[in-house]
Amino acid sequence: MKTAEPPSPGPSGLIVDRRQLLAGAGALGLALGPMGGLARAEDAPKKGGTLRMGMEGGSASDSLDFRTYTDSIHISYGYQIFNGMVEIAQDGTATGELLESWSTKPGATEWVFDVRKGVTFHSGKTLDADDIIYSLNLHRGETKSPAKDLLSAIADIRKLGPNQVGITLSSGNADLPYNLSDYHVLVVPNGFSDWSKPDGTGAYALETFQPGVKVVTRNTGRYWKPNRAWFDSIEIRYIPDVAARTQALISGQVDAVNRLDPKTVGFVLKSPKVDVVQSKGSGNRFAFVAHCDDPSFASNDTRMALKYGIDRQKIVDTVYKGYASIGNDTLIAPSNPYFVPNTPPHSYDPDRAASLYKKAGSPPLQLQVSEGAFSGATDSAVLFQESLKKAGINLDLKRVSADGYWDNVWLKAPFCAVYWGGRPSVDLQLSQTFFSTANWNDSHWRDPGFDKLVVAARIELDPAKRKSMYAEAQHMIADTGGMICYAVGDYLDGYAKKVKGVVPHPRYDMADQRAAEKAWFA
Amino acid sequence: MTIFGHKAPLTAVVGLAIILLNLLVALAGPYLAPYGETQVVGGGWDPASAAAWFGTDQIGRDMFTRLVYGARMTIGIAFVTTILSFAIGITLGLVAAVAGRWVDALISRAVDVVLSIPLLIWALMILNVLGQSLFSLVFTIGCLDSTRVFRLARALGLNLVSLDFVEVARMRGEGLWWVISREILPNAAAPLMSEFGLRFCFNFLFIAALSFLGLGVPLPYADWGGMVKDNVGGISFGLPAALYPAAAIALLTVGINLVVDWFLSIDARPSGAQAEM
Amino acid sequence: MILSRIGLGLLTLLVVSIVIFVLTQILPGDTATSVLGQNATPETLAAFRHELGLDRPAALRYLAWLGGVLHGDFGVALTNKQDIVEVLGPRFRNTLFLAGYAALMALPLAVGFGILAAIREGRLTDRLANIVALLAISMPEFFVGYLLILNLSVNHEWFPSLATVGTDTPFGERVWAVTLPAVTLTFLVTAHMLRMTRNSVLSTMSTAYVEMAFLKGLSRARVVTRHALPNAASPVISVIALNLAYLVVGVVVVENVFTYPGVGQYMIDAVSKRDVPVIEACGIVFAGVFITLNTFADVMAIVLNPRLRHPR
Amino acid sequence: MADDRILCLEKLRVETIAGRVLVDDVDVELKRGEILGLIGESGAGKSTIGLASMAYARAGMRITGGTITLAGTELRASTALYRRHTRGKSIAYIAQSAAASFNPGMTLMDQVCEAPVVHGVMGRAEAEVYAKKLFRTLQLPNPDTIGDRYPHQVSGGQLQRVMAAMAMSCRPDVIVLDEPTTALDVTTQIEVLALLRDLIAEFGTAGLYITHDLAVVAQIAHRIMVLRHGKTIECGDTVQILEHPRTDYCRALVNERRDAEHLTLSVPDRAAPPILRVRDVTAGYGTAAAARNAVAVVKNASFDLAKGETLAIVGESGSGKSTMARIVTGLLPRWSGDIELAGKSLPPALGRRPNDILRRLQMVHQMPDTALNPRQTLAQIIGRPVALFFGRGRAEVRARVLELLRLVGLPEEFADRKPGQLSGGQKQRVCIARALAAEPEVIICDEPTSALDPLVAEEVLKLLKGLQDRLGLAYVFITHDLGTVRRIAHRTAVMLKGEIIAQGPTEQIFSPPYHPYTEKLILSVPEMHTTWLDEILQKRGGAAGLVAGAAERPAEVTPAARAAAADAGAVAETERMAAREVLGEGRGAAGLEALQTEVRNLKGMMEI
Repeated sequence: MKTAEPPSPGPSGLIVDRRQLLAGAGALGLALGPMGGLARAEDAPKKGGTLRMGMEGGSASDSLDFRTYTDSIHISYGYQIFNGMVEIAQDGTATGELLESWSTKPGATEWVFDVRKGVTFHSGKTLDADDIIYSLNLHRGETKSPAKDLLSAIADIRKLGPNQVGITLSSGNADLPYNLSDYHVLVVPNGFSDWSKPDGTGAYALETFQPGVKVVTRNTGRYWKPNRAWFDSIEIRYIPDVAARTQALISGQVDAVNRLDPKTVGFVLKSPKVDVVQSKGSGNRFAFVAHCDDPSFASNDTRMALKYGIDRQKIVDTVYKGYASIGNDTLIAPSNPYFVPNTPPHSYDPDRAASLYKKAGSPPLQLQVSEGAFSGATDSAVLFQESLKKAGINLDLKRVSADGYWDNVWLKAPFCAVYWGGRPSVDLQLSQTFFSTANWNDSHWRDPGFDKLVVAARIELDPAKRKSMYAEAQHMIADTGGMICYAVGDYLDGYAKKVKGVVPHPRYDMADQRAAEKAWFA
Repeated sequence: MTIFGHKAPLTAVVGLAIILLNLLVALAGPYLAPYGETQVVGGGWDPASAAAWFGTDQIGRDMFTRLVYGARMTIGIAFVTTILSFAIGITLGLVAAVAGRWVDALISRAVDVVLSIPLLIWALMILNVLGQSLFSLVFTIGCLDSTRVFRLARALGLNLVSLDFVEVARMRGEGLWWVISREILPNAAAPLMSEFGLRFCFNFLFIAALSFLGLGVPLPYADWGGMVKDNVGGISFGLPAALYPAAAIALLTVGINLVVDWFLSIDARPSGAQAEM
Repeated sequence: MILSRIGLGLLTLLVVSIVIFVLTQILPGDTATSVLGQNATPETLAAFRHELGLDRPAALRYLAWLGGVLHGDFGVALTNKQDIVEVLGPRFRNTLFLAGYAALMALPLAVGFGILAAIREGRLTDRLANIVALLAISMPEFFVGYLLILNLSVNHEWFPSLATVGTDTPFGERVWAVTLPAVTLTFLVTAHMLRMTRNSVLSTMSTAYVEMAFLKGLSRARVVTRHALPNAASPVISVIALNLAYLVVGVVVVENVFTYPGVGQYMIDAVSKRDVPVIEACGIVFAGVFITLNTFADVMAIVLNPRLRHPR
Repeated sequence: MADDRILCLEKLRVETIAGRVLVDDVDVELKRGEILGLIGESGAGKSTIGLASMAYARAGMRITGGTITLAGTELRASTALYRRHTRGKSIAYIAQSAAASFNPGMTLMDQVCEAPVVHGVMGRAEAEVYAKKLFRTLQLPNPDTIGDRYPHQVSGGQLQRVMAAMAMSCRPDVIVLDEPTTALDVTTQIEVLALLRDLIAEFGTAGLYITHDLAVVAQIAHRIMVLRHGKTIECGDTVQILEHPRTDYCRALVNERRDAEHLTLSVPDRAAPPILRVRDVTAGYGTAAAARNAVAVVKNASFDLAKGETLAIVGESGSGKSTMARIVTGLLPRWSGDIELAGKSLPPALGRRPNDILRRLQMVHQMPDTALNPRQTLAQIIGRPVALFFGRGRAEVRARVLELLRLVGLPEEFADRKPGQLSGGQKQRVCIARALAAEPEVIICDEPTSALDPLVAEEVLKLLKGLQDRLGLAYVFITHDLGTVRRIAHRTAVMLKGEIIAQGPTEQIFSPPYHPYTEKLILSVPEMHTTWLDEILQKRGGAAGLVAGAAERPAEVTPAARAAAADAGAVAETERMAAREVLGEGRGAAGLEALQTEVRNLKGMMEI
């Protein structure tokens, strides 16, 4: 049996991508990018200190059960206490974590995973196949786990040996390792159930858990990963208010913060004590999504009118102060090698928008938006409305409550704001959102041809072929879909200068939410 | 010096001037504003310039224009909500005072229930149930605020009810409504009017607080509270944008209250502290 | 009489709990949907609801909850199974601490200047106090907060902008950390109490016995302190009670700005997660404080009234 | 010889801040040990002068001219500190309403000793001893302990005496007495009057005695000064003023009481069944249910009232006579007993009574100021009952209003004025007109004249009498003024502590054999000659009995206060009662003031 080539981003594509990023970064004069990162990586890491992180993305109702994770803080403490099965490397490839290595056969339905040896839980138990199987099963069958969908293709899990697991898929998927890299898919010992006393293989063990206030973990001192986990302890403070968070960083009350406000990041940079790390074009995808089966948006002309009628550049410049990349209406990030930059037609063109809109019979348009969808949503919407005005299109804005936005508006309102987080693989990114049958097909866009195409690409192991297939898929979405993904935000982390070893990561901010184990104090 | 008779002191004159100015701006808004309410004229938080006197807001709309339109929206909403809250509060309050112990106890307890939970949280819940719109916003604030008015109205009522002319009316067999509307209300007018001024101000502060939870007036209209919220992020970096709407609110509040104080002191006897000795 | 008061209070609490429960039921969405949020799928929802017991009829759930409370058990949070009392306890202490701190600053200011303003009615002092007070209340609380942060925490790093305190925070540090929010609250409530003190002192100043005191040749200070003030107390107290209640109940925004772990933010989070037991618990706590303070004020009013204190 | 002039006001001028002249170039001269009576109607400026003599002007007033020389020092020219030290020390003040002039929150002793201690006249201990001595001299019950009580715990008469003690606590040279007995019942008035006189004599203090009652001042003053509209009308020694008044105004004042014209009463028809029957009525504050903690204020009262008849109910404050009125009108539901109007039994509670009954039974209140809605015009006030009971059209109502105005002797153009623009007497006429508008058969008059100046009261009285003759009205006439009763009442009922202790034709009640209490009442009515007080005191055989009598007076506060203690909800009721009480004390605007205060307080309350 032969090991599968790392399917997604080939090295070449990656470097090109990085160069782009570097250029962009240089222009913005930020300390970031691999250069910045590597340069910093060179001065030797040393142990010690408490990393105080001020973060948004959690609340008083947070739980340690990784099946309830939804937001940054959860992911962060998740990766401190537990380990995933697969880790996404700096270059975006899937590399082994607790599953050390894997292999599959053509068709990508039969998989064999080797469980890493010599890893012990905080409780002292040694990791084996049963723990992996138990942990996987937490997301299968009758479960509340959001990862259920990711693993739905798994037909059967077998223990091949004390340190080997076999998995059979109902339908082939070359990206299975990427699915297993999902932040919900963490590992607990076999039979574990008391979530108030989490037992993981992570670098840090839980000390204090006060959701909505702070989470403190302490270094176990016996972490299995080499050159990781430098801090004695980690303290996450919940600071939901962005202004407060920024102040806390500048005035040195915390060492690291996430989600800086693009509007003020320029000022933060002026502070001598602070570095800003920007993950270019790999952040959240910001979109307005229309139901293709709603009378107002039934005609593709309307949808195209909206796509031409939105001044993406203006939004990126004013709302995100340039800390975002223009989106291509699919959800593929520009940092992704499979990203197909927009063909010119999708740039702002009021006249064309106007004519298309008339052609469509000028249906009434109402956009429901809330700051609860994502920060900058309302401002973007206002600018959207303005740019449509220039095309003589009248868009009615309805501000809805941030509270319960995802229950009451998203997937229900015919036209509303939505953000999509990055997915580890293009396949997930496309299939979870645009599959005719996907639960989260929030544009109600259904195209059998597209479905077929994606399924085919899923088992296609030749990168080149795969790339062209995904390109076609993206064009389908961009030209007929109901999603107006106008921008992909940059992740903006702030660090005290003394924090070293934090490099932008293609997946999540704060070094893929693993800053706790990756970074160190100079 | 005290204000005796209806002679307005300097403070009251200033107050009136401020109010008139605001009303003028609110009414003549579109003619005063150099740009459209939602028109984007520059980048976010551009500094003040000849083109934009107060600079621009977080997404590059002219701050001065927003302020002018904001006056209309803010004062408008605050006015309507206050009217509503007074309509409800006064009715309940006076009924409670006149109709006697049981009704009184009932309403008062109910009001206690409302008051004992943070207003913001009521607003949060109610607005979620009603869904967000100008109407529901006005309705919610109006109802919540009426509990405050209720307390005053009731207390005034209790005092007036004991006066002989009210007794006479009751002895005449006048209905509840007559006693309230003809005998009591006219005599409670002064304090209620002055209270009106206060609640008026608190209402647009409340709207500001709401915008902190992402609730507030519909987009893309300007309201001062919302504007403070939208631009407050810049404050920490010495960006003045949020100061303008905040100042506008403060100015109007002070103005109204100066007049209110004068209004009250007109029929209030000067206190013993004023005696010559 | 005190007893009947307590009875009424308990009744109010019960009603509050019912109202809250009904509201949470009317609210769109439930704990399952709000926790899973964007990740919700029909199956996962069903599973989660079953786990939370949300599939039982509402009335049953309420009665079950009420039963628990009557046995002093506020239950656990739906979202993270944490024991509500354990979480609420420290947060409530924080809220009280902040309120107390603010009150400690606000009360002397308000009463002191209120009296001063009353004595010097219509003079500069009076007007100044009045205007300043008005300015203070006319600014949105979060605005005041940010201004303070800008000046006292960014420009000069005298106080921290973060008021995150834990159970383990030593007292001194705690005071230092909570200063800014406390000052912000002081801004909010002082004005109101000040005007109240002034007004009610003034109204006693126009009574016959104060005139008599003057005619006995007493100094202004003595007249105010010995004759006017004691009789002006009870309305002032009721307003103070109202404000203290506000300091406890109405500080959600300030907690948010200074990321202070109080009950308000906890309740907001709970509402957005539809975590009914938590919402109920917070509601009860708030209502309890409110009712206690009001009752206290009423009792004081009666105690301070010599007619009732010394019956013939 | 300037030295024996202790107080001297020259060309005194007091104005309101608005500029209205209250006291117009008045000269007052007071020798050591002399008592000067200041007489005049309300608004004559007598109190203002009294205060001005302490160089004190109430808020909203200013002393704009003249000199105030006390013991040789001109006060207006001297420093504020000096003025302060003269007050209470060398010139003291006794106010009209003792109840209102004592700090409700301090014990009497604290308040009495305050001045001497502050002025350094004596130490606290010494001051207390002295105070007790004064209490004894003033014949206060248990003088050694009364100082530890609070104002509301002692009766009005006693309070007034404590205030006298307070005034004397520094042995001042001059004492200003501002209507010191007006708020008191006739019986109490005598004691206080006598004591004050002796006290002043004993200390050789000079006194400025301010009152509207010539008869009272006649007993105590060496000289009398008559004031009107802030000007001196006449000034002379007491006998001269009483015997040979020079000006018409004085003459009128003197005669008003002495030989008022006799009113011949119309004859009520006793043949017909009584229009109003009251049988064994008992009631008090707090509902019958709560009766255990509320004391009955009226007990088993019974009386009949024939058509066209006037029944006077007399008694001292607290005797329950006003409460009687409230029971009949249904404002205060009776606990037991029965009330019939024209043979039909009346439901206890107001709410249950049919309109027709409400119409036939009207009431005229004591305080016209509070009985009229200040925001309505007379046309509205008087027109409303017409419209309500007879549902006439606008024009008819208007016509009727004018007719009624004429009937009560007011010019038609008043129709569109508001009460604020009327004098006290005119207001009372409006109240009567309003009552008449309902074309009632019985009118209950609760002290309709006691808040009015003597001459005005006389007019109103004649009006009522005239109306009865013309319209055959029946009056229940509640008053404490026996003089009035004698003249207009067919029959009289005497109340004491809530019970009717004597009842019958007026002449019979007022001729021997008297009920002892009745006799005491009768003897207490001051008469217009300087020796009256002494004669009475002799008749009474010493003051001791009087004091005892005063001590046992019941008080109306108790039930309400108890009720309040029993149930918080009743606190409101207590307040209402308190307000009534104040009104009862004859401080007209009190109710509105209380409101004003409340407003000031509550205004703040809302600011969250």
